[in-house]
Amino acid sequence: MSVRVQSEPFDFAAEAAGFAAAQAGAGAVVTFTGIVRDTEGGLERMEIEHYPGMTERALSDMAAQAVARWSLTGALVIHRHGVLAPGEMIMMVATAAPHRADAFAAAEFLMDYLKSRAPFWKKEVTAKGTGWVAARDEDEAALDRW
Amino acid sequence: MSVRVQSEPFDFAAEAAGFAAAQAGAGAVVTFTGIVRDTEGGLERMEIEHYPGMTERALSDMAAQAVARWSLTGALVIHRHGVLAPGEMIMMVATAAPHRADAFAAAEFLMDYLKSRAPFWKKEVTAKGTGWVAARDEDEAALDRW
Amino acid sequence: MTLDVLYFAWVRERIGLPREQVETSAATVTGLVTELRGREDRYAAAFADLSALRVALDQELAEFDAPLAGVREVAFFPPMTGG
Amino acid sequence: MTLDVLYFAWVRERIGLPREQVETSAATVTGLVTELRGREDRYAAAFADLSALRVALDQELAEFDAPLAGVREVAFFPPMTGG
Repeated sequence: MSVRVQSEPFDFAAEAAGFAAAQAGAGAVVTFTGIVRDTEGGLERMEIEHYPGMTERALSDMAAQAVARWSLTGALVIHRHGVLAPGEMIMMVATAAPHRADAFAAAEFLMDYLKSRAPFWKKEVTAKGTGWVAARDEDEAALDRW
Repeated sequence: MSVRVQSEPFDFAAEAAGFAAAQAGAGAVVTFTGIVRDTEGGLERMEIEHYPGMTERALSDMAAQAVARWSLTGALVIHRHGVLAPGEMIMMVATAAPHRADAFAAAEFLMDYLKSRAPFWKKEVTAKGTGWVAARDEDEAALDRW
Repeated sequence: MTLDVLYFAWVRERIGLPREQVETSAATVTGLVTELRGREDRYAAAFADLSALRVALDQELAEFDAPLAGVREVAFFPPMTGG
Repeated sequence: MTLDVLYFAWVRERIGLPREQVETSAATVTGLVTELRGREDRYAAAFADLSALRVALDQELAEFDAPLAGVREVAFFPPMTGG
């Protein structure tokens, strides 16, 4: 179980390969990657603020919950903060388990919690101005299934 | 949408990174990787037989269904056949979408169909003998949710 | 009519060959299975329990009561175990 | 008691600073919010709609009616948008 919060880019391919290679007994590895998306056109950059200390604590707690709830051989969460350009990877989650249902469920659980319970805030800077990304009702609702 | 059936190993990390980089407009990329697992201990190798022609057709049909059903920017399926050692990667699926729910659902759909509707058969060769892997009832039942 | 009949996994092993041409006048898959069962013990053994088998007609999954009219390739195999 | 009070995202921008020390005798978060609102317009603006805010006590999410006894760090911020 590994959690990293960093401003530097991460190498998704190397992280995913390293994670998969380290999973003894796993038959299934699921990864999720979030990418800065230019939804409206004209996005210059995304700025991600976080709450140092609480972030690491919240992510570690989520990962521990996932490990306790599903039969996992491992879980990895990496989340960036700071300034990101469109197309850059914001974060990744990886889970590994003997069976695919556990790996999928744990990855979705981690993503749902990460969206609404980890202290990150996204701000979009476009040619027209800047604005904080609003939380989506469906992200909050997604937590109900766990 | 890309489907490959091959006996050679594939480079999961490179495939996943290449796939992610090619997804214009995607905010979410999900990958699934299946790994040869030595469940009982003593597995020497796994031999995967398939039905050339029907395999490609079935996988392409599944990928087309996924693209029709969810809002995806792309989908990738790679499946190996032939002789594999424990720890080797059997197959991978990657999906990309503007939103994570679509990417997750499409990846799970592809996996469920691939398990029970793509003409692959696994044989395990152990020190004690050889045996065809039996289909699991829960894999067949998993199709009901789609 | 002449059909290409293919066998996979333990069906192939039990029958002892991966494919063969079969001359038949069977109207359905079940009819074809009945003919094959009557050939030799190894066929009877392979087709003993149809619930353990799946069939594809021209590379599409089908039911055992499906008609064979117009079909060129029939494949018999156990439930698939991909992924 | 003296609390470290932290602000994030638009709460930080509206109030104009990321953190400050606050001397308070408020029993709950709501009591603290009432005191802060009374300070200046920028605080009143930031805390105008509590349904748009979240609070963490010592880095754990909490409710607005939670007691402040024993707490050292209080953080106010909008709903989180990670991932």
